[in-house]
This record gives sequence, C-alpha cells and structure tokens, in this order.
Amino acid sequence: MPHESLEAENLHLWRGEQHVLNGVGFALPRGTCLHVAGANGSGKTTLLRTVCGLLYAESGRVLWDGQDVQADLAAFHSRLIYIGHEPPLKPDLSALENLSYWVGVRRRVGRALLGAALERVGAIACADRPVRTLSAGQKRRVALAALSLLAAPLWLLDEPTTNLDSEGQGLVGTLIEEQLARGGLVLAATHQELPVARERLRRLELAA
Amino acid sequence: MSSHAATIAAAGHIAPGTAGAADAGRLVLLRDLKLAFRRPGQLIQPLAFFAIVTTLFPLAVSPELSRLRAVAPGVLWVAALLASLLALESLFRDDAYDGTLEQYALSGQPLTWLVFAKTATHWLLTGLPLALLAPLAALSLGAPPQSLGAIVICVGVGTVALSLIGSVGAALTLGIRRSGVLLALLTLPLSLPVLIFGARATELAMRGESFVAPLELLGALAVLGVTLAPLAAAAGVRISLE
Amino acid sequence: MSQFLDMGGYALYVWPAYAITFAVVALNVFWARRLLERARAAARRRLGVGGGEGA
Amino acid sequence: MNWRWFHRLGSPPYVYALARRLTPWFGWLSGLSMLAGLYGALLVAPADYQQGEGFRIIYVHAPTAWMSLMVYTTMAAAAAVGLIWRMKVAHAVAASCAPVGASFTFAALATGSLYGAPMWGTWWQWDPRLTSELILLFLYLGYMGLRGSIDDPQRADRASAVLAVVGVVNVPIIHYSVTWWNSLHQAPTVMRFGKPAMPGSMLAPLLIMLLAFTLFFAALLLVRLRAEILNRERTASWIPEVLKS
Repeated sequence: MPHESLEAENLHLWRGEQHVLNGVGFALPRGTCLHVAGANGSGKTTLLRTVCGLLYAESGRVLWDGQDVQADLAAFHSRLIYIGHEPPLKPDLSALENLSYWVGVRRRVGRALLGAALERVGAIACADRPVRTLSAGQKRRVALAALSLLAAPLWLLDEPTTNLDSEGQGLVGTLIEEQLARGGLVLAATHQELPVARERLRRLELAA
Repeated sequence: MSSHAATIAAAGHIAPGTAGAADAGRLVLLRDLKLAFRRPGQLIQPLAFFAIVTTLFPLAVSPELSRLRAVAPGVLWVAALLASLLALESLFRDDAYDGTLEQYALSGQPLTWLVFAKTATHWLLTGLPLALLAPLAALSLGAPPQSLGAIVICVGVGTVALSLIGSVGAALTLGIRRSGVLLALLTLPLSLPVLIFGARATELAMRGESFVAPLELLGALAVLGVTLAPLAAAAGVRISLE
Repeated sequence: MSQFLDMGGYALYVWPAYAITFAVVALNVFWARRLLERARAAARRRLGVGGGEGA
Repeated sequence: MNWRWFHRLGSPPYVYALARRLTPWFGWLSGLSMLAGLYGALLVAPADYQQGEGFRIIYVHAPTAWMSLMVYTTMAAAAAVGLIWRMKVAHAVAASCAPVGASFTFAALATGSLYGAPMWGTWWQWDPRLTSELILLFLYLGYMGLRGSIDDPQRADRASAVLAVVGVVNVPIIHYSVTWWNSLHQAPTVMRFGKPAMPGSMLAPLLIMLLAFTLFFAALLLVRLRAEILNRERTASWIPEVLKS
C-alpha cells in the first residue's frame, strides 16, 4: 500500500426535492480515520454510499490516489470494503458459512483463517449456529470478522458500534487502530464517539 | 470449538490470495443453491404451480385426450412461463434486502458475471425441474410417449431463455413494493418469442415430426439472452442500489 | 356530399377510424399542454416566482 | 471530465429555450400538412380497385402504426444516450415519448381493426402486424408502469431506460417470431397493407400524412420536454427567468 489517500471534492447530491449532500468535501491521508458525524437524516449514509460509488454525485468527485474513482470503479472497489448498518448475513446460513461466501467472493480464504477471524472478534461460539439465532451484537461481530479478513486499504463503516457492548465497541476501536497503523484509511459514520486516538482522527460534521 | 482452535493453530498466517471472477461466480451459485435447499418448501412451489395449472385444463376444456392433445403444447408452455415467472420475484429480492447485492456490486468482481451466476441458479432450481416435470404433464395431456424426450429438451432450452429474460425484469423491479404484477407486465411480452418457438417445437415433437428448426430458434434466443440479459440485469441491480 | 359521407358503403369503418385517430391527436395536444402548464405552476410554487398566468 | 458539467448545467436551459422557439414551427407545419394530407386522402386519392373506399383507412392507419414504432425507437435511442452519458435531457426526452407512443399504438390497433373488419368479416384477426402492434402496446404499458412505480426520479429514469433498450432489441425478434408463427397457422395472405405499387395520387397523400404525423410528434415532444425539464431542474437559476413570460 504505497501512498493511498482519499479525497472528496464539493459533492452535491439530491434525493427528490432534498439536497442531501451540499458541497461536502474532505481529504484523508493514509493512516487516518474520518469520523462522519451528524444527526439522523444528515446524509451520513448517503455520503458513504457516494464515496464508494453506489450513488452518483450530481457534481463533485471522489479521488483515490489522486485519480477520479469513476474512471475505474472496479479497481477502486477492490481496494475498499463497505459495511452498511445491517451486516449482509443470511439468516439460514451459519456464521461461518456466511463469512466464507461473503469473503470468498473477493479472496480465497481457508476455513482455518475464517475460524481465526471469528475467534478474534469473540464470535467463535456462534460459528456453526444459523445467523437467525444470533443477537444483533453477535451479527455485528461476524461483520467485524469479515472486515479483518478482507484486508482492504479503505474501510467505509456505517454505524460500526451500534448494538455492541462496551467490550465490542473497544474491539471496533482496536481494529480501526490496527488498520490505521498499517497505513489504511477508515471512514466511519456514527453519531456516537469513536474509540480511536485523537491524533489519527478527523471529524466531519454534516448539517441536517 | 476445540476443532476450530486446532485448525487455527495449524493455519498460521497464510496471506489470502485474490479470488478470480470464476471463483466468485461459482461461490455465488453454490451459496444460492445451499440457501435454496435450506428451505426446500419454496423450491417445490413453482413446480406444484406448474402441475396445478396443467391439471386445470382437462377440467376446464374436456377430459378427451384427443382434444387436449391439440392444446397441450400451448398449455405446457404457458404453465412453464408462469411457473418460471413465479420464482423470479425472489431472485434478487432477499439479496437486495439484506445488503448482499451491495457487497456484490462493491466486490470489484464483474457484477454482470455474479448476476449471471444468480440467474443460472434460478434455472437450475426452476427451469431444469420444470423440464423434468414437463413430460409427466405432457403425458396427462395426451402426448405420445416417444415425444417425451424431445419435450424435456425443448422446455430445458426454452427455460434458459425465460430465466435470462426474467432476470432483467426482476432486477428492474427491485425495490418496488408489490412488484409481482409489474414484473409479469414487463417479462411476459418479452417472453413471447420463447413461447412461440417452444410451443411449435413441442407440437412438432408430439406429431413425431422434426422439431430441429424451432429448437434452433429457441437455442438462438437462449444464446442471445446469455450474452445480453446479464448486462441489462446488472445495470438494473446497480440502479436499484442508487 | 352524402355520397362522400357514405364512403361507398364503408362509412361505418372509415369515419370511426378517422375519428379515433384525430381524437388521439387532439388528446395528445391537450395532455401535452396540460403537462406543461402544471409543470410551470409547480415550478412557480417551488421557486416562489410570481409572473404571468398561463403558458 | 468537462463534458459532464457541460451536459448537466449547460444543456437544460439551452434545450428549454430551443424547444420553446421551435414548437410553433413544428406545430403549424404539422397542422398544415395534416390538412393537406386529409384533403388528398379523402378527396384526391381514387378508390382502390379491390378495397373500394374502405382503402382510405390506410391514410390514418399507416401513420399511427408508423408513429408507434418511430416513437419507441426514439425513446430507446434517447434512453441509451441518457444511460451512457448520464444526460438528464435525454432521459427527459425518453420520458416524454412513452404516453405519446402508447396512445398512437392504441390508435393503430383501433384503425387496423376497423380496416380489417370489412375484409375479414371479423373485428379481430391474429394478423402478424396487429399482433406485433398489440405486443408493442404492452411494452409501452410496461415502460410506463415501471416509470410510475419508482419514486426517485433519477432511478425511475435509469431503470426505465434499461427497459426501453431491452425492449427495442426485442421488438424485431418479437415481430419475426409473430410473423413466423402466423405463417404456420394461417393461409398466407388475407390482405396486405399497401403493398403493391400505388399510383402517385394514392401515394402522395400517404407520404404527406407520414410527414405530418412525424412533425406532430416533434411538436408534442418539444412541449412535453419543457415540462419534464422544469420538473427535473430543482435549483436551476434560469427557471424563474423563463417562468416570467
């Protein structure tokens, strides 16, 4: 990961009559985390989805390594992982199965590695249980396991700490810190505080 | 639990390699198959529907096999078309709902290919079983036994095209509430050529004549569908995520 | 004149065909104008612009 | 990528003004040529030696059938441009086409049925052209249904654009399959619409009518386009200006 950086310039986006993103911009050098804050409905999720290219800004652009990401979206996507507020898990599959398919679409991973990742996030006990029987917090932890397995330089996390107990929130902090220490970038949208060291943290407040 | 601990110890730190598009497509297919077999009841529904619709005709038209034989190809194809349509609504719906489609769109893998894998699952789970069930229905409608093999082939090829056409409709109607009727309105007119060639091939097969020409046309539709439909369906999926 | 209206016995078919076609033409003119008027009215409301009535 | 802001910001007011300026021209030209066509169709053209005066229906049937296909093609072309270049005005054009096309497809079906009735002795025949026309009507209805069911205007534009492009690829296939099917089930020809070489006095009104309807479509499109542009441009500063007059 040489000099990865993420910038957004003057993003504008409307949803129907609503001007959701009104000239949002930021610059994020490697090894830093951007805390996107703001009240409900202030466009946190919209910003994350726009940055990763799911939504198309009517004006403005997103730059990865100084390159407009629209030029090669697939290449940009292979560098990022996005986790929305509901982890994409199938109720009928076990946590381990879910993880193996989710991660497997992008990387070849053995069962051992999957187990190790689940162990790491404290969800190994749920490995073989159908996700339907897991609590919201346990599902979150399974999603965190995917995060560590995918090894992408850019993380986009929507409300990563919801439904987690204080130990789980600490785990999110640790994972983010590790990612930053590797030189990775994190964009986290949450209205809670992020348990991350101040010097690596930047804050973007979205107005409602 | 202890087995996990053992495998973790053995694994060490192997750097995970990037999965190719073929791996990704295979995984999507396997995952959908596994999910479907976790709920076998839903797999049987389109087949039961097909069986019921073909049973309605003898009751509505006439129990005389000679009269049923005349309408049998049409009945078979209309029933197959509707049964395939019935299973389409859920093709992308669950994956859209829980964010799996989002992950596919952001996986860096070609979405067209992943959508194609999902469509292939739809065919394996409805088209293929319908093709295997069609001879039974045909027999009950007075088809001669020697035509049954041909009917399996025709329905098998035709449902490939139906699944592909349907995948476009299913992708475009994602995120619309009560999309079932709209899905039918979009898909059925586009499926008309499949119906025409399929029914003709079945009719010829039942008469013991050569059905190669309409079967080739069905095959051409399937090939055209394979090349174009996943592109449109992937575009539809992307739009639904906007 | 009545010979013209009779259309050689085809009056029952010819005149309805013309009537339907030009009814569709007229309806299209009406719909298009109404659409534009409504769009202008909506834009006025939205942007708070006064101005002349009608299109 | 300067083309993007060019299309996004530059185009709509320009297109709006252009549409406004061109509408009366197309409107009057189409009105005049329609009158001229009607005169030719009803008074100048001789009766057909086989179909007698009933033949005059072709002067409204052919133009409406022509409209149904031309409008669909225009819609699909605009949709493709909108999809590829993310051009708002192109989506507005596509949105303007569908109701016009659907209404003329309906007219083509009705006049086709009236044209066929005296020759066939029945109001409906599964004639390949009429059947294709009916399927085309379903395609229009599906398009409008999809557009109407999606709340977000941009998503509605893009999803219906994909459908229009898929539809236009399918129209020739559907027409071919219907013709093929028809050739199996029916004596080859009950009647053909305007096939043999027509004398000039018969052909000229037909060509004038085709031109008149094409111009009429252009005029309608320009009016509808203005409405669609107004509905799509939410914050544009040029709108108050054009609303004043």
